[in-house]
Amino acid sequence: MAKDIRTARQDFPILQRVVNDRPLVYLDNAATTQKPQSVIDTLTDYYTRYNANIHRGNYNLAIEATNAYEFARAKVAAYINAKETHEVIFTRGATESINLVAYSYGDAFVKEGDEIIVTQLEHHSNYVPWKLLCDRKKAHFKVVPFDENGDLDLEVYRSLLSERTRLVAVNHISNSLGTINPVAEMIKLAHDAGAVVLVDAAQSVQHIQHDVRALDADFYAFSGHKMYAPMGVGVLYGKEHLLEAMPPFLSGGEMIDVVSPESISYNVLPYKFEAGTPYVPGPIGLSAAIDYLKLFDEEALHAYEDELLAYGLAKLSEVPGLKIYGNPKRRSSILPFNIEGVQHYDLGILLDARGIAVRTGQHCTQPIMDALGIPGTVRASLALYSTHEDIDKLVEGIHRVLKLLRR
Amino acid sequence: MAKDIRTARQDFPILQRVVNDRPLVYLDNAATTQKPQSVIDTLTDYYTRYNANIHRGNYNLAIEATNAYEFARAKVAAYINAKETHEVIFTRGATESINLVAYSYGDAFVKEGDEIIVTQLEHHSNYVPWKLLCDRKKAHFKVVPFDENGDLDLEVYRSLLSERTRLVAVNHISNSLGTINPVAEMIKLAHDAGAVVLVDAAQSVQHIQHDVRALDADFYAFSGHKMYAPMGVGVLYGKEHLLEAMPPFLSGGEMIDVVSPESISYNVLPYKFEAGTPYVPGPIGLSAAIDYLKLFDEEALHAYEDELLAYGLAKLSEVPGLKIYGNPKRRSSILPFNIEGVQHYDLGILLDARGIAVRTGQHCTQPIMDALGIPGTVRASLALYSTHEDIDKLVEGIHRVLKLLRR
Amino acid sequence: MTLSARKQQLLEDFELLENWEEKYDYLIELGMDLPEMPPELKTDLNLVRGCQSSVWFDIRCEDHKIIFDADSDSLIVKGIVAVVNQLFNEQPAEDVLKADLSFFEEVGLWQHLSAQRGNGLLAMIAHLKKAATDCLSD
Amino acid sequence: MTLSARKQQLLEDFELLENWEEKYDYLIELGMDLPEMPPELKTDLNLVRGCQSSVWFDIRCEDHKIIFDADSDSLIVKGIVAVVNQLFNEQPAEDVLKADLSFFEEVGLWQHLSAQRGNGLLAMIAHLKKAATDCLSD
Ligand SMILES: Cc1ncc(COP(=O)(O)O)c(C=O)c1O
Ligand SMILES: Cc1ncc(COP(=O)(O)O)c(C=O)c1O
Repeated sequence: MAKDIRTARQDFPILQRVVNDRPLVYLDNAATTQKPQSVIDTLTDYYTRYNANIHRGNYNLAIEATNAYEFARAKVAAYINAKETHEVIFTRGATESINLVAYSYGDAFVKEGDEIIVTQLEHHSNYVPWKLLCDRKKAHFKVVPFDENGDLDLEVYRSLLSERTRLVAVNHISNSLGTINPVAEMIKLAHDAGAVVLVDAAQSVQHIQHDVRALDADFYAFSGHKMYAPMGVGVLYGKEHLLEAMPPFLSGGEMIDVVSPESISYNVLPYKFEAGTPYVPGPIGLSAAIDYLKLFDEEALHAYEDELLAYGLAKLSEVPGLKIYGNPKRRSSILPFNIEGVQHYDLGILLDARGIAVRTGQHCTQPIMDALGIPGTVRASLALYSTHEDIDKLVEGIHRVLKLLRR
Repeated sequence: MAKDIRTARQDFPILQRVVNDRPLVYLDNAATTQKPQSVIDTLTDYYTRYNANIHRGNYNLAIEATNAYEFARAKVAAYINAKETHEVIFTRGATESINLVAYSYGDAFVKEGDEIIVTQLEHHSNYVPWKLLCDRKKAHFKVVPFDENGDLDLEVYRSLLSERTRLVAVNHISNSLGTINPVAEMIKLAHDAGAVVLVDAAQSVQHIQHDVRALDADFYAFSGHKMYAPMGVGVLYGKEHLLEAMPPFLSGGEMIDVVSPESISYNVLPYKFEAGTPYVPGPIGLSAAIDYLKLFDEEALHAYEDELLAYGLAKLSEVPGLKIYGNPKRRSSILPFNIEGVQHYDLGILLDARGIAVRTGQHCTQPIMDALGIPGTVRASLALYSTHEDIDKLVEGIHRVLKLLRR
Repeated sequence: MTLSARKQQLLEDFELLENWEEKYDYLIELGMDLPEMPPELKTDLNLVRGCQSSVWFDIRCEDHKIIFDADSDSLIVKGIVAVVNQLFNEQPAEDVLKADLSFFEEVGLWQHLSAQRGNGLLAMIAHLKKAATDCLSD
Repeated sequence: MTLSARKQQLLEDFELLENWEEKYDYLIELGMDLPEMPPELKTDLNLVRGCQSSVWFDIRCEDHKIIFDADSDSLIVKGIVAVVNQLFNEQPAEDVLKADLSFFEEVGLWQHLSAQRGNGLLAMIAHLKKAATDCLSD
């Protein structure tokens, strides 16, 4: 039987913490999520029982570690419904995954005069690498704007696509506004134009659909630390034929087949892209996080998160002077707002003094803030262990803070 | 009072393990070291108490995590005697550190016709990135050979240096032969020729001198996992003026100052080179490993490791038909050998069946194996918790295995 | 008041504060007592980079002393500005340059405020030190 | 012997072995029973890449069957080669292609041997499957 979502909280030891004399209310889940005990235990178990350098070792510890690492790859591949296990490359996080594609695919296949399309909703990590690639290659950098609801302007997107479009980079969910972008549709349009698409799934893989084949994504990037897994591990999925055609990115141990001063040949996928000793327990911890997620019924989980978001939006709207940013067709887990006459930094700091952790600022999305004409927002963001009580405490906290600030 | 080295073993829980019905004898420390309980506890404590995304968060958890992360940077800077804390960049490991320099420094400052010098003693991670850089830039790739003792041929090195030499990449200790290379001298010669030097300290930072200013190293790269720290964290040290002059490598969150479709400006050092959410507990764990190392008197530690190596060399030499590779002027912690008529793989596998973990193969140093004209070696490598008993068990194991193989 | 007297006063005030809510409350009060900066001085040139809020410093150099007006649109940051003002305004440029930040440490603000990039404390101090250097080299 | 009889025999043999030392010992014995490959067949072309030891496979295709000689300079790897020989030699290419590797799993060798890159088990099987494909498409 599936696990009851209301029991999730007790699996996360950090949520028992007291901060500034009050129980922690953690609402910065879009920045990073907390880890269940089972994930923490997986790391301890690794270092206590079978820590070893993998792949090249022919002894027991190394075999156990290699098997766990490669089993984790298969687990991730299944989770995102990849066709082949070796289409899953382990990285440090979404940022490294995206850079890998921008350097390896980009430098090999993007030429002068080509076009790259990103959106105005991107995190810097899915914006800057493409801008720099365009600068290196004298390619054109095109940005799809969003409208007053925070939805992408698909008309503009359509008009930007052409046979010169080499690659489209788009997030599935905006970390700043929570917009769920119509990536399946965007991918279809891009493919019709002959372009490949990288989906930045950093905010979506843990909240909504995560099926790379249903999306028909060419590349798919995400971070473990935002999906209850350890920090320092991320994933790049790529279709086999694309990864095969790409030159290596980082080089060194592990990714090599033959080396001599004259010539170098490379190992097969996925090792070609995993140079150096990998962060072995990272993927193993990610696998444990996926196991944890699978304890729940996925539909029930999504329904719970959706209902909680709606509750949060409704409750916050009741606060006088509070403005919520965006009203997209579909939104996930993100509550971005400001309050009239109050600096977002002041609000965040004073909420923290009451044990409530939210994020304030630009959220690594300056293009969004520029479009909205604001210096930043307060952002509360939800995870599966978030509760109605968290929202109530946030709203109550805001009322108290406003009294302090409007003296 | 300094901690007694003979008590080290009990701090490493994995060393209590039983493998194939026998207590584990772990002699693959050059591949990765085991972790003391204090390092494991540091990770657990992080995830249980103050896991958060750093730098941008204005709440308590994020502040604790940021302080611990930046404190770790200061700890590492002090450990390697860097002048400035921001000269320490955190990476995944030595391989990423070296690639960062090869891409960022290399692509910006190496031109057609320039020369890069490496040595025949390098690990692939300090060989392939330079070879590929030379290929990208039409620069010349020069290799300093080693002699029959496994010492670098400094005459050849001198003759290769010229005003066309842009960079020299050399390891302080060879992971395959254990040679301690005269890097201080080599750096002086390189500087006289106007070249910068990258020292691959992956095998040295935990065993011998680790003072970047005494060496006058321009770049210095190493991995945490080989010095009792968690996997997945490494360091690139670079002199401030070099790092300042270098363009960023990976791009995305964290390393950005201002972003617009027209222009991008970068954050200051060290953040310029740390794109994306870092592996926060990695450096914190590395800091704990340095604390652990500092419990010992460093000279006593080195003396212990040297004596143990000498003991190992002597004991192994007594095995009939056993050949130890190299006889360098100074050697550290590495015992590379083969036995006449025995395949290295067979020896390694059968030792493992007796609970003894050694490495067999090329050790990511094909140029060394090619120079020696052998397909690979058996390699036993030592750490501070290694003991005379480990060596005795290895030698006894070899005798047993030989009986099995020479039936 | 001399610098040390000002410091002493601040130290005593902060010592009475029990938790972060009270400390921030006090910072806000300090900020409110700081006169507003004339809008014409809130120029891009005077803007200190590296804060989530806007912070302006208009700095002059007189007799090798650092003299400034400062302001912020954040109440808490304006409180930090007020502390910086009490510590450094009208001080010899040399002292500003040498200033270790032990004061912030003593009142328990340093670790907390310096780890938050949002408040710009580090940026403000870097800004002042740069002005002090310029002042000395004039 | 039929393939299933061969499998059965091997399974029974391995079942008697208590630990890794005994399993390797048995593999070595199996390897020793395998005839040596004529040196002229140990060509670069017949060398299987991806092993720490040298492994040679000389494969022919007859009547849509896969027929091979194989050898290795490692005694243990030669034992693995012997198992592969017992399972796949003179088998229809179709069967070789379809072969799941459950046999190795059943005798408890799979996880252990496949994680070691050094023995080339994965490379050998990939090599055989490629030959089987070629054999069928001829
Ligand atoms: C001398 C040397 N350099 C570089 C490396 C690469 O280190 P890592 O695999 O941790 O990136 C190693 C370790 O394998 C090494 O021994
Ligand atoms: C939408 C989006 N893309 C990319 C990233 C970058 O992820 P990371 O910092 O883990 O590399 C983030 C998270 O900060 C994000 O929210």
